[in-house]
Amino acid sequence: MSITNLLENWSDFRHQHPSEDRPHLEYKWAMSIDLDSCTGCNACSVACYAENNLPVVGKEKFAHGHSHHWMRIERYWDNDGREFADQGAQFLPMLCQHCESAPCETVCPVGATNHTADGLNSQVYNRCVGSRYCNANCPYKVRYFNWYDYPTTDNVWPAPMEQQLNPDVTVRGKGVMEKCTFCVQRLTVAKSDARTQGRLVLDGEVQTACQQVCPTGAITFGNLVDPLAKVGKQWMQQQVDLNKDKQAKDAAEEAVKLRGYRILEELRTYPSVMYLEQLRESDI
Amino acid sequence: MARSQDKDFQEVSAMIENGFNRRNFLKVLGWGGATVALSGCGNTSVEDGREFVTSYAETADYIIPSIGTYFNSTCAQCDAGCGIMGRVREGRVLKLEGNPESPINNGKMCGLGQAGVQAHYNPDRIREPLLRNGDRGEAITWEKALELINEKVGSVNPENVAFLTGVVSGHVKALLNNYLDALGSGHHYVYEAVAPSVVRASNKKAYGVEMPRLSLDKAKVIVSFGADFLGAWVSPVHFSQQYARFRKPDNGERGVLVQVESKMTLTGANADRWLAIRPGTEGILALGLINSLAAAGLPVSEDVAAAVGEYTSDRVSKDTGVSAEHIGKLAALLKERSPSLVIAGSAAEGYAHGSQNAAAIALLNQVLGNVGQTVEAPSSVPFPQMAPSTGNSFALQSLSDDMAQDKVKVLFSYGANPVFTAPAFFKLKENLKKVPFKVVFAHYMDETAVEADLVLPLNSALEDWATLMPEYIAEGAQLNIRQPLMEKMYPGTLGVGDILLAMLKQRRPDEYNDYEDFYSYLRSAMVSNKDALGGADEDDDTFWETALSHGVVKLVGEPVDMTGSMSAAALVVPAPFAEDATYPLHLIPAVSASMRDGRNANEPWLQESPDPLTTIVWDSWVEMHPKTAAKLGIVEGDIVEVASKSGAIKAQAYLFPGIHPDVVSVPLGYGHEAMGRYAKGVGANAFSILDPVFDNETGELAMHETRVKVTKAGQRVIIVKDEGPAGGSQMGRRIALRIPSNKVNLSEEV
Amino acid sequence: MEKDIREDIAWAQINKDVLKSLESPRRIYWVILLIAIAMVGVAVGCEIYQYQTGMGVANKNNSHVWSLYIATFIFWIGMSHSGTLLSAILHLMHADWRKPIYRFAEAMTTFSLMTAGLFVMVHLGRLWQVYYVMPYPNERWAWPNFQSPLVWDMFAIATYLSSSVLFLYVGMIPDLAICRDNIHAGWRKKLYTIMSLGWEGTDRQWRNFRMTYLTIACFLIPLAVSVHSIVASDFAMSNMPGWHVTSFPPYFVAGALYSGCAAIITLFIILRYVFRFEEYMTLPIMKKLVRLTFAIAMVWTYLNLIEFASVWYGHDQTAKDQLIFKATGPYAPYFWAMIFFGSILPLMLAFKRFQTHLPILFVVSILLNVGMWLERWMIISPSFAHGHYPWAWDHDQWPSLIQWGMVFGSFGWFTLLFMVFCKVFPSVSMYEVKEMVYHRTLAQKHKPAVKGDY
Amino acid sequence: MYSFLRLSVLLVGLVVSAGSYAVKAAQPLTTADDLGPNVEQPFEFPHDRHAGDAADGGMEINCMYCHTYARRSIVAGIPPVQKCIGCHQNIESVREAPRIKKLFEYWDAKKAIPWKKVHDLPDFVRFNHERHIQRFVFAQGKPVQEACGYCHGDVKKMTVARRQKPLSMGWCRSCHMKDHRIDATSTKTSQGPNDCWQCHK
Repeated sequence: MSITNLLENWSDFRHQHPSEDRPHLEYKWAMSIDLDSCTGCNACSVACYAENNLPVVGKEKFAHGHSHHWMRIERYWDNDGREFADQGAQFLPMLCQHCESAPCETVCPVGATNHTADGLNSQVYNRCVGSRYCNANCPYKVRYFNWYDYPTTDNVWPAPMEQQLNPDVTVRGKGVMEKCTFCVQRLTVAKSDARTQGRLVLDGEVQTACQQVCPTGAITFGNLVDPLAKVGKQWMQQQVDLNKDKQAKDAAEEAVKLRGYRILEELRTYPSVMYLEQLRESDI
Repeated sequence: MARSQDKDFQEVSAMIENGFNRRNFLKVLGWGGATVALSGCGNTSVEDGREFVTSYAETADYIIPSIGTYFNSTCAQCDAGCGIMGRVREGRVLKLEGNPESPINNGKMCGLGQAGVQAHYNPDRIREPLLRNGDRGEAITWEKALELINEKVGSVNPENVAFLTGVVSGHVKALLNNYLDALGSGHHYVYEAVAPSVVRASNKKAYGVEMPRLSLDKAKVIVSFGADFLGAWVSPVHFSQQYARFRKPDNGERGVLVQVESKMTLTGANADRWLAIRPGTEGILALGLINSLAAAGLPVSEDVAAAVGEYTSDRVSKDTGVSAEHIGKLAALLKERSPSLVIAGSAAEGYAHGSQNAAAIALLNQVLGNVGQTVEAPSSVPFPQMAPSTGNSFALQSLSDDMAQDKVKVLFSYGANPVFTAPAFFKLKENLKKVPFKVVFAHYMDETAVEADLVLPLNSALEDWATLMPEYIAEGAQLNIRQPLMEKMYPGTLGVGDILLAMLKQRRPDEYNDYEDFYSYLRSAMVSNKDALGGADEDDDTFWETALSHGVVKLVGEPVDMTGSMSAAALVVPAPFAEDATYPLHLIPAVSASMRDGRNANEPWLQESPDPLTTIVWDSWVEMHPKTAAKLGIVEGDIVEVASKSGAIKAQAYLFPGIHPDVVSVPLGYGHEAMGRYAKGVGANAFSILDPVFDNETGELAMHETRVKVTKAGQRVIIVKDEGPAGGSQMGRRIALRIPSNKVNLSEEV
Repeated sequence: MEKDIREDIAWAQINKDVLKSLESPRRIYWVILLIAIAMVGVAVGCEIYQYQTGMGVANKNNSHVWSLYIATFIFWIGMSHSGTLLSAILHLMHADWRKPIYRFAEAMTTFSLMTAGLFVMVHLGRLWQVYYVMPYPNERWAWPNFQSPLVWDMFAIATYLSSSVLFLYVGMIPDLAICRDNIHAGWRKKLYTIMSLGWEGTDRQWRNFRMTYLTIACFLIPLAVSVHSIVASDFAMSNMPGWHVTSFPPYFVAGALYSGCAAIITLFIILRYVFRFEEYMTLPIMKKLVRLTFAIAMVWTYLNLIEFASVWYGHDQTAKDQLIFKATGPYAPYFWAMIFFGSILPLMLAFKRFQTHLPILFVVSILLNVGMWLERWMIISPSFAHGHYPWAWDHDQWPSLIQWGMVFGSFGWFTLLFMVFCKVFPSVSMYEVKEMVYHRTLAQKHKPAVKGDY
Repeated sequence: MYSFLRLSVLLVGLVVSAGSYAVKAAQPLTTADDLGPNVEQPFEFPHDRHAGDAADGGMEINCMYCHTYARRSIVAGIPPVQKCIGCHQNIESVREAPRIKKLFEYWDAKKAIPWKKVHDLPDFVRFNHERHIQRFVFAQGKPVQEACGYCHGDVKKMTVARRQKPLSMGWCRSCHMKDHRIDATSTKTSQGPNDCWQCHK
């Protein structure tokens, strides 16, 4: 393409965030995770391995921090000083937050990670050159790098295991960055079918792998633009605004009885994942 | 996804209309000209004429290349019997989802179930029958194998033929029983390494049924004595869904979960209050609660009042280590919020006085009036001959004794891996040597298969035909169907049903010869009973195909009556354990959600999915309380030796605020010496060091009764875990937040 | 006052001395050359292994994705600044003492840039796709992301490299002509003939030459500053705690000049010995050089303190935690080593007795650069080890031998290029040294000789 | 003496020419017929006989009669042997032709014919036939052969299909950046999507 073309479409090469500047028209995929329902059972994580062709790196590489769990369950204790963690643990499913103003996007030298019109934070494997700047700039550290060539030299899918691989998802070779995609392969199918039928994707029509498997239904996923979508209602009810880095309710004098929050919001990343605080009974 | 599901269901029903034969279907879906290519970043340009197009000789309308078709079956990863839905594309299973029509899991699944595909595609599966030749197996044909079995079985007294199996149900069980009848041998030992068998017994006593329905969602308070119902207990996926409703009911009154145990389980980690109790004193606490409830004015019968009279909260608190304050709070909570639910789990039952513990806890349920409210009668099973025969460790013990006395000449083993799961004191390996002919039905060359004389390779659960009945009946009774989701990977494997059928043909040719294979047997068996199976007004094909496409047949049975025969007077709970100078600590063998008894250890996803509480992967560990560790001068990563009277294992130490200081805990399922590349040599086998202590009523192995001493073995390693150097701390950053439940109004939430 | 160089050297003598350096250096030269080649061999081996196996062998991980490569990259970029300082800035300031030594300083600039460039490559996970970073019209219709500081880096370094090569070359033309005229046969003759572009030393040529040289010099100075500012913005633009500090660009530039000067001292001493340049690289010059270094060292220290202070008194608790972690955590020894080598050690240079004591200066100057290298490493590794997200912290990540091998080799690579250069081209600017002598002799005529002049 | 001048002129010339060439080279190759390799197939299927114009002795069969998945799946697919036989068992005239013989051999053996892919995109690309067919044939009402032909070239004039278009990313985008009428009648237009994830998986 010619230089003039580049100049004409200059604004396309710049990300305009958050979506206030350039609202999402048809879709804005978002998620909410209820930490009070989450039991930390790891089902979502394994489902992600199954759906997205994540390599099992083995003990030694795991020890070097080369693990590939796009959906990782973090476990926190807050028994400050007490002998036992007698209010249990705090489990936190951490995945790519698909920030509306993603720090990773602006720094990628080759534009391998971009914001889609649906408000996803896309990662194009075959464009990635592996500078790892995106990971350096990701406050959540949810980007995972292919430190070795897992499909071939590392042979993490010894025959016939490779037959389980999902044909809709690229198997990543060495030297590329990868991360949670909100199961974009499922979204694409749903969208294309809806388009064929001349409508938009309905709420509940498409599920991410983690959402689908979650035994307690802690994960809600859907289209924030769709007024009927449960996820949208949740965000609304919890008064969490996608485009704010400080929510009005937090500024309010008396504590509002709401438990929706976004992690490291103050960094102005405008995440698309809302968490609902874990609850603990005060009478016992 | 949901959409293509519908689409595929339409197509499946289309398939039903033209009475499409299942095995044709498999052939159609079969490889055809399709080649499975590893798509990667390698091929970066347009390359023509290298790969093949997916092409078929014949096909069905509902098969569209690149669009997944979904077929229902039943999970085989544990015995809960969840319904699964396999995504099939270009002739291969890609992923398992939950079957929305199964009342057990309603479309949900656990990580363990997800890994089912790795059991199916596992590179270490056995591919043809192996006959022992010296210390190695040589491949033989099925004809030869079956002939050998026929001859061996024929040559011995039927009394000396024994079957050792895991839980069996459905038509496989029927065939098995028929075979035993045909032989005239009654020796069917059903063995479960990890099972709530003591609780079953005491439930039988207290409620008249082994497995009552527990309605977590109806309870306002749940007090669980070490029942890990969210992780590994009975039917975790079902309970997890109920748990979600229990936590967030429509009226917004969030249920309260109190977990009482000595080692924190996944369920404990989700409790509002986790009470570290001195091991074995669960019963005492239960009685203490009854006492303080009575004191608080809850009406209790005379004998009960008498039985619990001496359990004042001071004494109970002294015995159990649970503070009087918490006992008071808990009693108050139970009194004001009804109905509640009290569950006795493996932690309570795992002692010599496990039955008493369980009984005391059951009594608490009765006193609270939960029976009939949250502890409900399950539906009866119309076909008792297909109802699951549940197992226990007592069975293995008696088998082991029989073998020791040369009472067993031919042994069949299926669905169990006793050589791995039996404690060392069983001397199972030695006793097995006394059995002249051992036949093992196996997927892998596991520890038991290695000992066998003849190894029969089984189909994976995704290639196999079967019907199953879950032990825990969620709603109405149901018959789960297991059907192949794709062509067999290896021609050399057979389904257990086919093998049994073949063996039956040897015994009762006239009855069984007209069944070509297990499929045809199953089909005719089902179709002939279709009236009872709710297909009265359908023709055979429709009924059959409908059943297959749903993956589960709902049965009509009326609730059984729950009349307990338990007297509080007879109830005695012993005083807490005395100190033991040489073996000061209690060993709790932990059952983890993904490893269970170790049967799935060769599935890499499970090895790499971190243990929820410790986040450790690819190894076993010794959990201990920081205080204990400090006393022994142990720090995280020290390799420690855990020694009991019956043996010792070495593992890495992990310091953990969720365990009683008198207790160390080692997860089960690790430490395989065989089985496959992912399981072998990973961690240590905690089964092996269990002490020979048994429940004094049921004779079950008392899993939690082992006393151990822990000593540093010298080296120190860096534990391989997901948790970083910050440990479980958030370093004051707002990451995972928690607030008191009275601060929010759940009823307003979406 | 003492002179920078003796002024009674005949011009012919100057030619002779310098040209000698092209023929017969001391034997030590060859030893150095061999060692350098061996070191490069190590690096090449490491790179091949890493290329085949994947970045994993460098032992970085998912929360700690950068390490020595980037640190050393910054180090070499920094190195390159001193050349510009001496040849361009001091040129504009008419600081004559620079004349005998600016040539090799410039060569240093060029070669350290070449070394730095390699590290960008080595760092990439998919080296074979590196051309994606360059904006050229392609069949993919895809452009690099012009927002990314890495792309700016690419531009900045490319520009800086090309212009400093040009500067070096243009500055050499008259000398190349001299070489051409004094060598009678062989490939060198051809080389110099071509490269001297038919220089005849006519007035017109001198006028054009002066003008060109001056222009490039003026062009080069802002460039040099911008380059390291851009490198600094790789960090300042990121949201890593402790990185997004506005003082980073000047801080980086100061650090660059600092390490550069230190490196010049080192090479000064080596060349002086290896090529017998005692006559030209004299102690008075060294004294000035050392004082300059000292001044810059103090500037750097100041900026360093500013950075710490702004974090310490700022509101960014995360950044503060990280500073504490640097000073107390597993990286503390290196952190304090950096403070010592970078800020305490240079105080020695304030003392006259050390300013001309070559052996000590040699050691010190190397230690200063060790300090500066540590500084770069302390910017990278501790930050990654202790970022925003505690769960992903990673305190015991340690660079693998592969990384160390690559860093080690880079010094060999630099030395190799540099030594070859000095053997092939005059590393002392003959015509400018002549000017020095010339000025002096003019001065003689007009004013009576001051006592102690000779 | 003017060597400086000469040199600079030379350099400038080089740069300019190189640059202009690059720009030219990067223009989309929509029209270029850079034929892909001849792909060896089990037997030569004559597209021209089946799909060609009646004038040239073709039967003008609709592409989607055989490549039936194109409108409902991301792949166009190859018909099962079943389908070929469906017609050919009633066509006696060519029954003995070698290719038809071969066809029936496969059929009798109930074996799938191992056709090779002729348009094989890289593994990380997700081209969706359904969307394009729905958009251009059903919505915009383009003739099928034109719609398919845009990427597959003039198949109805080939025997064994052979790649004619570059199928490079720039080539795809050259079309995605054009304005296409959203249906047969209206003048409203829309462009192809520009998200990486529309085509990259």
